[in-house]
Amino acid sequence: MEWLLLLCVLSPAVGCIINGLFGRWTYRAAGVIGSTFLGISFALAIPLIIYAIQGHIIDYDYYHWIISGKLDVPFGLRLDSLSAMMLGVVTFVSFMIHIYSIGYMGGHKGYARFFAYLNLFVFAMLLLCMGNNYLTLFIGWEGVGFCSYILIGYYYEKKTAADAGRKAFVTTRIGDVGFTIGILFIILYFGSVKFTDIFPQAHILPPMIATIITLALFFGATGKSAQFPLYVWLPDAMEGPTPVSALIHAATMVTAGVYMVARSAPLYALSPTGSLVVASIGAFTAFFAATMALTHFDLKRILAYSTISQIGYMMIGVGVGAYWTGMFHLMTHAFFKALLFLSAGAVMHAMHGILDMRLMGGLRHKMPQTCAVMIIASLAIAGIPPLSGFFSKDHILGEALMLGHPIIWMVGVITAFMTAYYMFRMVFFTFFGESRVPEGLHPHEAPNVMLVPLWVLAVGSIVVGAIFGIKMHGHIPIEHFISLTSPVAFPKVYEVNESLLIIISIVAGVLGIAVAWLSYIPKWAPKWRSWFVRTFHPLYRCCFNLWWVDEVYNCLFCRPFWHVSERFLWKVVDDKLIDAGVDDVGRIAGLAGKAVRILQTGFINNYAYWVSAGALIVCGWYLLKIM
Amino acid sequence: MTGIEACVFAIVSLMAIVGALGVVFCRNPYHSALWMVFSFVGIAGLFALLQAYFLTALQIIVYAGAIVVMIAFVMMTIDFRKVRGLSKFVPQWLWGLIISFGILIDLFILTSKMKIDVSQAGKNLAIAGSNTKALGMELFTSYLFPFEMVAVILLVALIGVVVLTKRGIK
Amino acid sequence: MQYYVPFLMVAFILFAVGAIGVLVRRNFFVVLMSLEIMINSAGLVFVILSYFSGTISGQVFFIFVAAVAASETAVGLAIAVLMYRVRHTVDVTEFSIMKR
Amino acid sequence: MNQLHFPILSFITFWPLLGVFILLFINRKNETAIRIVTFVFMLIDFLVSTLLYFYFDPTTWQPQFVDKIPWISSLGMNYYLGIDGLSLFLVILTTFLSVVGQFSTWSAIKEKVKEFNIVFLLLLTGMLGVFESLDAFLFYVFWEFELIPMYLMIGIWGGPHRVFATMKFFLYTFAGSVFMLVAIMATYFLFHHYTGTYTFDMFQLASHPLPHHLQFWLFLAFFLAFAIKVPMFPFHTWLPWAHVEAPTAGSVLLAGVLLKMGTYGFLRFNLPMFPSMTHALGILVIVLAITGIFYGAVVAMVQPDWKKLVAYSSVSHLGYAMLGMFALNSQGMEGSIMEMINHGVSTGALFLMVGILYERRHTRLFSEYGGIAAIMPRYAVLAGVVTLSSLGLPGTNGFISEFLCLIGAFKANIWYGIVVAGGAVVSAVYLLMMFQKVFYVKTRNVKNLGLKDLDLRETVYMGICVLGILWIGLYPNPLLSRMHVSVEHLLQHVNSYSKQITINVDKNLTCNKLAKINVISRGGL
Repeated sequence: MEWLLLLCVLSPAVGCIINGLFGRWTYRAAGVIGSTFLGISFALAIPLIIYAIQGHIIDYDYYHWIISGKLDVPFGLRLDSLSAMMLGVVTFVSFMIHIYSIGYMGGHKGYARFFAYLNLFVFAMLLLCMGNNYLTLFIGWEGVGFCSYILIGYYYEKKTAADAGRKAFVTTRIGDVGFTIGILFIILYFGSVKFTDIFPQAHILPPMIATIITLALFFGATGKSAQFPLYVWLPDAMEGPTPVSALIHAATMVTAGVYMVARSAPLYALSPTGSLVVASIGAFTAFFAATMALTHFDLKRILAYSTISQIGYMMIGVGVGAYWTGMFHLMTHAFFKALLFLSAGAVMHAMHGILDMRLMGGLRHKMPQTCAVMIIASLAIAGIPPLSGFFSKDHILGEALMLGHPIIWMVGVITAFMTAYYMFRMVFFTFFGESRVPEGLHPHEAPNVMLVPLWVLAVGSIVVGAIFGIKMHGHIPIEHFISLTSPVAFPKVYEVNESLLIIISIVAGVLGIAVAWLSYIPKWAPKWRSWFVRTFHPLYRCCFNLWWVDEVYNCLFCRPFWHVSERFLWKVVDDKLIDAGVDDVGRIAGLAGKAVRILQTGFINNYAYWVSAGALIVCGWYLLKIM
Repeated sequence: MTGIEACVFAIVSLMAIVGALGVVFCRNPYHSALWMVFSFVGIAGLFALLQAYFLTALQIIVYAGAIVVMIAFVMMTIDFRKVRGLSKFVPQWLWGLIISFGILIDLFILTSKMKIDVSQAGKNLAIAGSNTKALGMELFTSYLFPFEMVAVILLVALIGVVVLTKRGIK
Repeated sequence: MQYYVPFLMVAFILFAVGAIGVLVRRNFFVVLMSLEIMINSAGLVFVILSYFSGTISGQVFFIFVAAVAASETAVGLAIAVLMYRVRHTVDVTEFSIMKR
Repeated sequence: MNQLHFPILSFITFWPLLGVFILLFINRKNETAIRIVTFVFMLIDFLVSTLLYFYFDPTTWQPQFVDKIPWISSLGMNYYLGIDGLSLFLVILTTFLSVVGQFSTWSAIKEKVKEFNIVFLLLLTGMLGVFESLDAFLFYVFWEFELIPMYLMIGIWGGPHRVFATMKFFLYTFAGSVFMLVAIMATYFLFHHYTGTYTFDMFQLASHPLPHHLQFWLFLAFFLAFAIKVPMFPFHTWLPWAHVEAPTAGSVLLAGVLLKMGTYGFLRFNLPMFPSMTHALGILVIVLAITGIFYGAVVAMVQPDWKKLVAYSSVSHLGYAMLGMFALNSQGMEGSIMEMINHGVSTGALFLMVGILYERRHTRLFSEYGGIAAIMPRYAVLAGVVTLSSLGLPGTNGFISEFLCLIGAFKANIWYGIVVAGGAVVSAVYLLMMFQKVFYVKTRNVKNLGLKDLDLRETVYMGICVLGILWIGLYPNPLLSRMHVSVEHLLQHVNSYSKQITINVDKNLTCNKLAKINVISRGGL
């Protein structure tokens, strides 16, 4: 079984090598090759997941990666319920997106390169999910970051794309500093990085250290999962091709932070403070990102902010201690958000790269199928039963309340309302109303190779929640499954009537959709929209300008950092102080030489005088010594 | 030192010193060259007193004969007036005198402090009555390598002189 | 007074006289000759000490000294000729191209 | 101990000299033959040196493959070559980078080919000698010997300011090594003063460290010599000059090997011979190292010149090596040695990358480039991997060493680790900016459009570097396992002297007296 697991993880890497090295020759077939290896991976994942569902665990060290002193880091993989779920989600969604990309990327320059990168990404992602120790996880963690970098910068001839890629990498790297420090503390206290060594004896940690470790690890997660202080890279990451946004910046990579927190559940369980910080940051991010999504006109950026917001929900789930809810939302979100991005991609494809919603409208006639799946996905994310988003979001909010965090619950509900609003604002803006498409553009439905994955994902978005989230035989399947690995950490505080909670979230969702409908569909909608904007002008401006976070970061960190480095450290400290100091030492030697040079008259008889005077002095000195 | 030896010593040393003074203080460089021969003959006499008979011959043949002649020849290739006109001393001549006398005094004091074991004086300088043989034995056994090196030095000097004086060599 | 002292005195006086010649004369040839005298006086010391210590090595060294002196003179004369060609003088105070 | 019963180290060291001899008989017009002969000689040298790897006994810290011949036995000098876990890989790295470096000069060096290759071979001998000699005096001889070919290489085949650069390089490093010579001599005489034997044997000198008040100045003298060579933070300014002006192969060896001599010197002299001062002054070194990590990185970030950027990045990387070393625990120390190796491979490869483009365009300014990825895709991919390894992405070699150094520093003091962990961000910033400026964005310069992608030769040597990067990144254990015992022995040795002082101390022996002993002993010589 362990070799099956290895094969499953390595299969995308093989695809990457083939496409990467022989891309010149595989040119047209690159997409098929890439998808095939992903398909193999997915096919191999099925028996593995079944194996895990049966309650088995695989934990196997393939070889010793680093042995230094007493530290022994193996290269090992682990299959348990948590990673099995990730395995399923990652291989399935990536498989779908690979197929979609065959159509979407067709005819693009560097077709093979794209699939090589994409396969590499999946390989890194699987390594992240399946690693049986923190360092193997870290390889994947950084690996996906790197793949994200090259894929965002895929259109590297555009400066914005290149900049966005770099911004993403550097920002996540800032988070990784925290992650690294967390790992260092773990090594210091446990002398190992293997999960099986750490978690059983996690209780030896002093609470203070547990809090530090959890916060440090979570700081890593804020970078990778685009949470509050470090989320700024994700909207810019939309410069990448749409399948990349769907795969990396919606379905898989950005949720790595959630997975990591859930994986570290035994540590988080030791630190209520750390967990509370996770949940609070999650709630704040969920709300904050939603406000930014409210007013945007860029199709993909709205989805990006919505992703940040949804990951905020997952963070609430794992932060309050109900790890299964976060993971559940991760799974459903992977489906509907990938679907959203892919259908946005289809729109973009049809519109020849235009993403501004003000230039769309009325597209439902031109591309009915895309419109349909988009509405399905939007309903799912808005939390309308019986679609998948409803179950997962409801569980998160319910658990948050029951585990004693009413404020977070409240924020969550408000955010759910906003989510429903901005999603349907987007849908109405794009697909309904009058056509504002510029002259000369003829939007058309996407080809079948793109539509099939859309429909598969749409079915997933509809049924996944119901399959895993409805109570059967006295327990919720996903709760049972995930809790095998990461059980709920904290005891229940409140007993709440669950049906009341369900009604509240449905009302929030429906209300959001209704407000969106009122704002965009009726004839008088523009009038009341402009009244609204005028009345709440400051608030609107804040939202529209994204709270100036990028600008603040720029002024506070980036530019001072650059200027101090260039103007002060390089030009002053290095050139004027250190180097000039060194040169001055040389100059002093030169001056001394000049002083001595006066003696060098150039007349040979003068030299003869000096020689004889020297002889005299030496003789005299010797005489003095023997006297 | 017997009386006759002392007498000879006085004469030859006087020759050497007077010759040297003549070299240094004569206005005409040709006269200097002649005084030099005089001085070298005196030194050769000193060698004879010191039982270095081979070196006596060497001194007279090589120095008084060859080297002085060489210097004189070279001087003859050069404009006579220019060579003769340089009878003045250098401007710092006083310093030269002071330094030289200083060295002289230094060396005198050194001599007075020196103690040499003279028990072997005058011995081992000849094999079977031949100083030349003794010198030859020493030179070609213990000092063979330095001797060859000296030969190389002479060769180098030879080449150097040719290179320096030949016109038009790049 | 040891009776080797007069010999050494003579050698040293020759040395000093030679040094005076080297230091005060302007004629390059006279300087060379004075140098010869200095070298010869040094060789003389070798011979003197060879006699009084009863080892023949000193005389061997005189031969070396003589050889070196000969080559030195030869090179010195060559330089003199060269200088004369370049500067048309053999005045040592004129030879100052080492420093412009 | 010599398990091969064959003077393999002497062979490796002096084999290039045979190459020099043979080159003398080849007509200078026949440049291809000269290149091939040199290459073959270097390749054989490298292949023979890999034997060291296979026959190395990882279970002992004793010097192996020893070659010991009395040299000036009355002074305790020996011709004493040998390697242990600390130097094994540096030797192999040296031969490896020489092969690669020479291979890269086939098209880059067009003038004075014969002289260049002779100088290159001489340099190889010098560098190998430094890493192999276990006799302090022999070490010094090789240390100085290696300067001369490098001086010539920069001074003759360098860029427009090569004379200034080469003088600066030479005088700067030479100033340091003068201190080292004095310190070696002082150690030698003081060792005799305390133990009664005259020896230059490094292991013997280390076996009885001097009293700690004497160690102070000696430690500082060695520190100065090695810190200049490394170069550590305030002594680094010769490096950008030398790198910028040196020809590509010169830069490769300068960064890849010559800088390692500094760090290696710390391992061989400062740590084992002056353990008390290592503990007492370690904080100084660590502070300088950490400063260097950040300073090198941020200054690299703003450089307009590609080679200067890489030069400053060396300052940053070697800061990690010094930090790990002075953390004085096994992770740090092994990380430090790994960092030396990895920096050699990655930065060497980076310089090769710069060289490839420089050869085509004759400029290194970023403003001249842009959009190269589209024009030279193969080059871009290889350069990408090298860049990643330089920024320490897990899976490449850079990560292994940086992370081990980090663990070491963290174990030594939590705050070191926390501060240095931030270095990863800055290195990502400058390396990605470098990559972007050269490879991304549309090319603005028409001259870039016609550039040819890598030819077979260039692909081969870059590919080999990249394979090395990935191999060390994914399976570093063969390297680490050969270091363990030596590292543990060194650490045990150093740490056993942390508090107590073993030799009974002559309390009156002050620094003045130290000088006096020196004078008297020299009179005795």
